[in-house]
Amino acid sequence: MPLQQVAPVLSNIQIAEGIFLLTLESKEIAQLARPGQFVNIRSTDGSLPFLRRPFSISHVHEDSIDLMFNIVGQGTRMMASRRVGDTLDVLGPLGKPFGYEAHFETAILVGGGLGVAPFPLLTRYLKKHSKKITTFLGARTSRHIVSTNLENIQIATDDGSSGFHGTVVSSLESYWGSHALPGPKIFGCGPTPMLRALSETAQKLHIACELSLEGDMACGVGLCQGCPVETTKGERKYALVCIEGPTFNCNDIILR
Amino acid sequence: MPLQQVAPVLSNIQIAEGIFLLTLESKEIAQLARPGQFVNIRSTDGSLPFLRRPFSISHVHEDSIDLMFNIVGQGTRMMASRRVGDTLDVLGPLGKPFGYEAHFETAILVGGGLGVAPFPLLTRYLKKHSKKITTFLGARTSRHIVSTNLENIQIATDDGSSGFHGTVVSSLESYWGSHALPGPKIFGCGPTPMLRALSETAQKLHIACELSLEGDMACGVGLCQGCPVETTKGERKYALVCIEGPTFNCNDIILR
Amino acid sequence: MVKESFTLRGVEFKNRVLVASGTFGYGNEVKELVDVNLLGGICTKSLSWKPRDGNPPRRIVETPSGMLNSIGLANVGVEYFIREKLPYLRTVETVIIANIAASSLQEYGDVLSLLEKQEGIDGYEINVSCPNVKEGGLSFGTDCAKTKEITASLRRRTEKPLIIKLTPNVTHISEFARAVQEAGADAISVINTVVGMAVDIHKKKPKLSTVTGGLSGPAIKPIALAKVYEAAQVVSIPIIGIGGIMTAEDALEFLLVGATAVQVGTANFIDPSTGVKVAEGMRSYAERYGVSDLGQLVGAMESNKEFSVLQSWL
Amino acid sequence: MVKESFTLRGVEFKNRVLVASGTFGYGNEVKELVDVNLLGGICTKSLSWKPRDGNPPRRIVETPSGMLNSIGLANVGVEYFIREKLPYLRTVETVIIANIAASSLQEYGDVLSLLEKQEGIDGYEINVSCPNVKEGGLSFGTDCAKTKEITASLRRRTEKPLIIKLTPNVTHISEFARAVQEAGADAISVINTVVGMAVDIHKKKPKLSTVTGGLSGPAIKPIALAKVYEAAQVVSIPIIGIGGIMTAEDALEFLLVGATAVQVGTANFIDPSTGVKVAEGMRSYAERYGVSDLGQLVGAMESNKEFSVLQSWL
Ligand SMILES: Cc1cc2nc3c(=O)[nH]c(=O)nc-3n(C[C@H](O)[C@H](O)[C@H](O)COP(=O)(O)OP(=O)(O)OC[C@H]3O[C@@H](n4cnc5c(N)ncnc54)[C@H](O)[C@@H]3O)c2cc1C
Ligand SMILES: Cc1cc2nc3c(=O)[nH]c(=O)nc-3n(C[C@H](O)[C@H](O)[C@H](O)COP(=O)(O)OP(=O)(O)OC[C@H]3O[C@@H](n4cnc5c(N)ncnc54)[C@H](O)[C@@H]3O)c2cc1C
Ligand SMILES: Cc1cc2nc3c(=O)[nH]c(=O)nc-3n(C[C@H](O)[C@H](O)[C@H](O)COP(=O)(O)O)c2cc1C
Ligand SMILES: Cc1cc2nc3c(=O)[nH]c(=O)nc-3n(C[C@H](O)[C@H](O)[C@H](O)COP(=O)(O)O)c2cc1C
Ligand code: FES
Ligand code: FES
Repeated sequence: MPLQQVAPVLSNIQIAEGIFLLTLESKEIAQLARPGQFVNIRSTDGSLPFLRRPFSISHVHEDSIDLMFNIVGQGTRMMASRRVGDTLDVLGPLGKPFGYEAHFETAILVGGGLGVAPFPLLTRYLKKHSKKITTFLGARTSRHIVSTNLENIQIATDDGSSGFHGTVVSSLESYWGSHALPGPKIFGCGPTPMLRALSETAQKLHIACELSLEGDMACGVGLCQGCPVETTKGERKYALVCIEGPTFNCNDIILR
Repeated sequence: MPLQQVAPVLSNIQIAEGIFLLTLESKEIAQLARPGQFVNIRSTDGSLPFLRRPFSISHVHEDSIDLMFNIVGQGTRMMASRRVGDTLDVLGPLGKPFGYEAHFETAILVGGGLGVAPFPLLTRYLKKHSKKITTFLGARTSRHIVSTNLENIQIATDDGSSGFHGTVVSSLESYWGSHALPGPKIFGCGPTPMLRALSETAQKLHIACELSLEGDMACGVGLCQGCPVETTKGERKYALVCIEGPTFNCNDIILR
Repeated sequence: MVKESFTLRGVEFKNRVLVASGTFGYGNEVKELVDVNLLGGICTKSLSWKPRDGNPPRRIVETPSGMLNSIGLANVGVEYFIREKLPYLRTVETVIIANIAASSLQEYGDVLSLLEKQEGIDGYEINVSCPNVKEGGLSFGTDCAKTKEITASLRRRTEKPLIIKLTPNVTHISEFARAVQEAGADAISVINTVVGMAVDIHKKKPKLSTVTGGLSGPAIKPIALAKVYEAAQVVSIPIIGIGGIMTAEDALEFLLVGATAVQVGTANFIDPSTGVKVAEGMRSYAERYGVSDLGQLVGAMESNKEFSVLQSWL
Repeated sequence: MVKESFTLRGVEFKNRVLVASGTFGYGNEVKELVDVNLLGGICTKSLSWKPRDGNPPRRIVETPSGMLNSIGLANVGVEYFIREKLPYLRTVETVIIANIAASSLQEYGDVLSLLEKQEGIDGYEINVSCPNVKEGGLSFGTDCAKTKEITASLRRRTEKPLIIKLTPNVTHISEFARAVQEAGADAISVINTVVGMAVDIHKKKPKLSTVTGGLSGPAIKPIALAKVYEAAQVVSIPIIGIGGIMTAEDALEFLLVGATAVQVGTANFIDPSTGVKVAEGMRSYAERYGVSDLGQLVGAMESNKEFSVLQSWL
C-alpha cells in the first residue's frame, strides 16, 4: 500500500562521477519498502518537471530511504539541486518487488550503470534469507562505480579502467565459464539494451532471471496505461510496468 | 542600453514582514542604472515562472544592485528561495528614469507598499542634484515599513500602528495643508488605485507629478505591445509602459 | 454549508468534481491513496466491445506543462469490465459514468445496451474521438453529422444521463455542441485531448509510436476554457469542463465560463487525490465569497460582449 | 562548414531561423541586445493600412508554459512604417518579410501594393487570423475559400515571395495548406496562435479585455508540430514552422516533421537573442551528426505510416 508524503532531504551527496545518493526522511516508506520497488518523485516547490519521476528504492534505514541517480534531464537536475532541509513529494513504495524469497541458492546480481540502484536493499533481503550472492557491476569507467553495501563484486568497465574490459553481461558470461554458482538466479537491472542481452544470456545458460525494467511512466500506479511492456503470455499483449512490474521474469516479456 | 546577464545572488534577506531585499552582482547594470528604471528577471535553472518579472532597481552599489519585493506568486516565490551563490538571469536597466534633474526644488516621494522600492536610488540622485526631499510612505502596519536610505520620512499605516492612520495619499494631503514644501514635484510609485488617488491629489493641488506604473509585461523591451497605458495625448491612444515609461507625467496618462 | 451538488437527468452528483476517463483506471487502482467517495463522480476508462491491447510503446511523452498520450484506448472490454470491475464500483458511493469508445455506430450501441442491463452504472459518457473504421479512420468527433447520429441513436437506447464528450480539434465546437443538444444529449464534456506530437531529434523518429497523440494537462487549460466558453454561448444543457485542471482555482475558471461541473484528468497522475482537493478548495472559495450554492457560479463571468466578435484580432 | 541557407522564390535566407511577426517589433527595439544580422530573417509586426491602437489592457496573461495575448494588432500603419521603420530595416543584412493584416480583401491588396513600391522588403507574410469585417468578424483564416481568394489576389500583385500564415484553429489545416498552394503561395507559415482564455476568479472577469486571445509558447509546441506534419503530407511548397520554439532542439523537431525553416516568437520576450542561439545550436547539431546541409533534415523523420490513420485512437 503506497503513501504520498512530503519528505525532507536528509542528505544529498555525490558518490561517484555524476552519481548522487539522496536520502529522504520517511519512516513509513522505509518500513514498507521491499527490494525492487520504486518511488515516484516530484518537486514540492514550483520547479519543473511536470510529471513525477520514478526511482528505485536503493536502500532503507530506520526512518529514511536512499535513492541513487545521475543527471539526465530536468527531473534529475532538480533533484540534484535539493539540499538538506528542502523537501520532495514522494509516492511509494510502488511496484512488485524482486522474488528474493524464491527457491534458489545463489543470487547473481547484474547491474548496468545506475542499474545498481536497487541492489543494496536487495542484498540485505537476500542475506536475511541466507542466499549466496555474487554481484556484477558494469560502468563506463572506474570513476562511475558504486559498490557500497554489496557483496562479492565483479566489476566490468567499458574502458577497462577497472576489472573486466567490456560489458557487464559479457563479464558474467566469462565468469560463468570458470566458476560454480550453485542454484543460480539472476536479478538484472539497467538500460533496456543491457537487459535484452542479459535476458538472452540467461536463456542460453538456462538460468532463472528476473529483470527490473526502466521505461516511461506517467502515474506509476496503474491509472494511465502509459507503461506497457510486451508479454509472451498470449492472452494479453502488454503488461503494465508500474504495477505488474517493474520486475518481471525474463521469459514473460519481450524487450524491444 | 540594456544588458542581459547571469547575475550571482550576493545576499537575499527579509527586511520587513514578508519583504525581501535581494542583492545581485552586476557592475555593468549598477553603473548604467538611473532611478525609476527596472530590471526583468527570470530563473537560470528550470524553475518557474515562464516569463520574466519586472522589478524596480531599488539601489545600486559599486558592483551590485538591490531589488525589493514581497511574495505574491510564482516568480517572487522563486526569487525568495534564491540563496547566496545562486544566480538569476537579469535584463536591464530598462525603461525611462524619473525626471530627477527637472526644474523643481522639493521632491515629494510618495510610495505605497512596495512602491518604496525605487526611492533609495532616487534619493541618492536627488541629493546629488541638491534637491530637498520629503518622503511619504504607506504600509499596512508598522511591520511592513522599509525606510532605509530615505530622507524626511512621513509614515502612514492602514491600521494606525505607526504614523498617520490612513492612506499615504491622505497623509500627504494632510501634511500639505500645514507645511511649506517650496517648488514641489511629486514622485509616486505603488499600486494603481493609489497612483490614481495621488494623481487626483496632485492635479487638485497643482503640483507636478511623475508616476512609476506597475502593470503586466511580457518582454519589457518594446517587442510585444503587451503593456499599454492610456494616454491623454490624442494622436495615440496608448503608450507602452516598458519603454515610454514606467515613469510618466501624471497629466499624460489615464489610469483605469 | 455550501450546496455543492447538482443533478443531471435525475442523477444527483454530490459535488461538481469528477475524475476524467482514462486517468483514473476503473476506480480501484488508487483506493488506498484516495477516498473516492469524496468525488462527485468517476468516469471509467473508455470501454469498447472487445478488450483492446492499446498502442505499442512509447505511449507517453512529457511536454511543457503537459503530456502527450497515445494509449490506444487500451481497455479490458465491456464484458470483463462488468464481471471484474463493476462489482467494486457498485460499492463506491459516488456517481459512476461508463465512458464508451467504439469504431462503429453499431459498436457504440452494443456496448451501451449491454451496460444498460447492469446495476451500478449511473450514466454514460460517449468518447467520439475514435476513428470511424467505415470512413477510413477519420475521427467520428470531427464530423458533426456523425456525432449527431451517434447521439440520437444512443439516446433511443437509454433513459440514463447521456453525456457526449467533444473533441477540441474542430473549427467551431459550438456547432457540435448545438448538434448533440438537438439530438437529445443531456450534457457535453469539453474537451478531450488536443492533437499533438513530439520528435526525438537524435533517433529522427516521432516519440510516440503512433506519430501523433493527445495533448493534455495545464498547457491546454486556456484552450479548454475557450472551448467551454464557446459552447456555453449556444447550448442550454450542462457542460462538464475538462482540460488541465490542477487546482480549485482552475476548476472555478471553468464554472465561471459556463461549466456546470468539471473533470480532473492528467493531474491524477501527479496526485491521485487532486479531484478531492479541488472539491475541497471550491468549497473554501464559496465560503470565502459567501456563495451558498456553487451553481450560482456557473456562467457567472461578467464579460465584455463587445469584444467577442474581435476574437481573432490577436 | 554546414550549409544553412535556403532560397524562396529567388530570395536567399542565410539561415533557417526567422523571428516571428509581433514578437520582434520592427527589428530596431533590441538592436543593442542582439546582432540581428545573424538571423535568417525578420517578420515585421503585422501592418495594416491605418495605424491601429490595439486592444485595451489587459493584453498579456501568463499561462502554464505559455502566454495569451490580445494585442489587437496594434501597429503604426503601413505609411508610418515605410517612413520611420523601413529605413533602419534596409540597413540590416537579413531578409525582411513584411507581415500584413487587414480586415478586407481590398485592404490586404492596398497594403501590399504600397509596400511593393518600396525598397527593402524581400517578401510578404499574410496574417489571415484577422476578422473579416464584411462577414461579421469571423476570421478569414478559418474560411478556406476566403483564404484561397486572398492568396490568389495578392499573388497577382507581387513577384516577391508570398507566404500565407495559417491559423491552427481549424479542423484540417491540410485543406488550407493545399488551397493556398493552389492559389500560388510560395510558402506557408504554420502556426499562428491558438485561441484560448483565462479567467480572474476573484473579479469574475476574463483576464484579457477581449475575453479570448491567442495562446503561444512551449505549451503549443506539440500542437504546432502536429499541424506542420499534417500540412507537410499534402503540400510541396516550403513550410515555415512556428510555435513554442525556445531551443535548437525544438527547431530541429520542426525541420524533421517537414518545416524548411522556423520562426521564433514568444521566446524573444524571455531572451531576444533566442533566434540567434537557435541558429547556432542547429549548426552544432549538424556538425555533431555530420549533416552537411540543414536542408537534408527537412522532413527526414522516419515514421510509421501505418499509424497515421490511428491518429484519433487516443
Ligand atoms: C521503475 C524505475 C526505476 C528507476 N530507477 C532509477 C534509479 O534508481 N536511478 C536512476 O538514475 N534512474 C532510475 N530510473 C530512470 C529515471 O526514472 C529517469 O532517469 C528519470 O525519469 C529521468 O528524468 P529527467 O527528468 O532527469 O530526464 P528526462 O528529461 O525525462 O529525460 C532525459 C533523457 O532520458 C530519457 N529518459 C528519461 N526517462 C527515461 C527512462 N525511464 N528510460 C529511458 N530513457 C529515459 C529521455 O527520453 C531523455 O532523452 C528508473 C526508472 C523506472 C521506470
Ligand atoms: C516596472 C515595474 C516595476 C516593478 N517593481 C517592483 C518592485 O520593485 N518590487 C515588487 O515587489 N514588485 C514590483 N513590480 C511588480 C512585480 O513585477 C510583480 O509583483 C511580480 O511580477 C509578481 O510576480 P509573481 O510571479 O510573484 O506573481 P504572479 O503569479 O505573476 O501574480 C500574483 C498576483 O499578482 C498579480 N500581479 C502580478 N503582477 C502584477 C503587476 N505587475 N501588477 C499588478 N498585479 C500583478 C497577478 O494578477 C496575481 O493576482 C513591478 C512591476 C513593474 C511593471
Ligand atoms: C493517458 C490518458 C488517457 C485517456 N484516455 C481517455 C479515454 O479512454 N477516454 C476518453 O474519453 N478520454 C480519455 N482521455 C482524455 C481525458 O479524459 C481528458 O479529456 C483530457 O486528458 C483533458 O483533461 P486533462 O488536461 O485534465 O487531462 C485520456 C487522457 C489521458 C492523459
Ligand atoms: C504578443 C504577440 C503578438 C503577436 N502578433 C502577431 C502579429 O501581429 N501578426 C502575426 O501574424 N502573428 C502574431 N503573433 C503570432 C506569432 O507570430 C506566432 O505565430 C505565435 O506566437 C506562435 O509562435 P510562438 O509560440 O513561438 O510565440 C503574435 C504573437 C504574440 C505572442
Ligand atoms: S505509469 Fe501509469 S499505468 Fe503505469
Ligand atoms: S512589455 Fe512588451 S512591449 Fe512593453
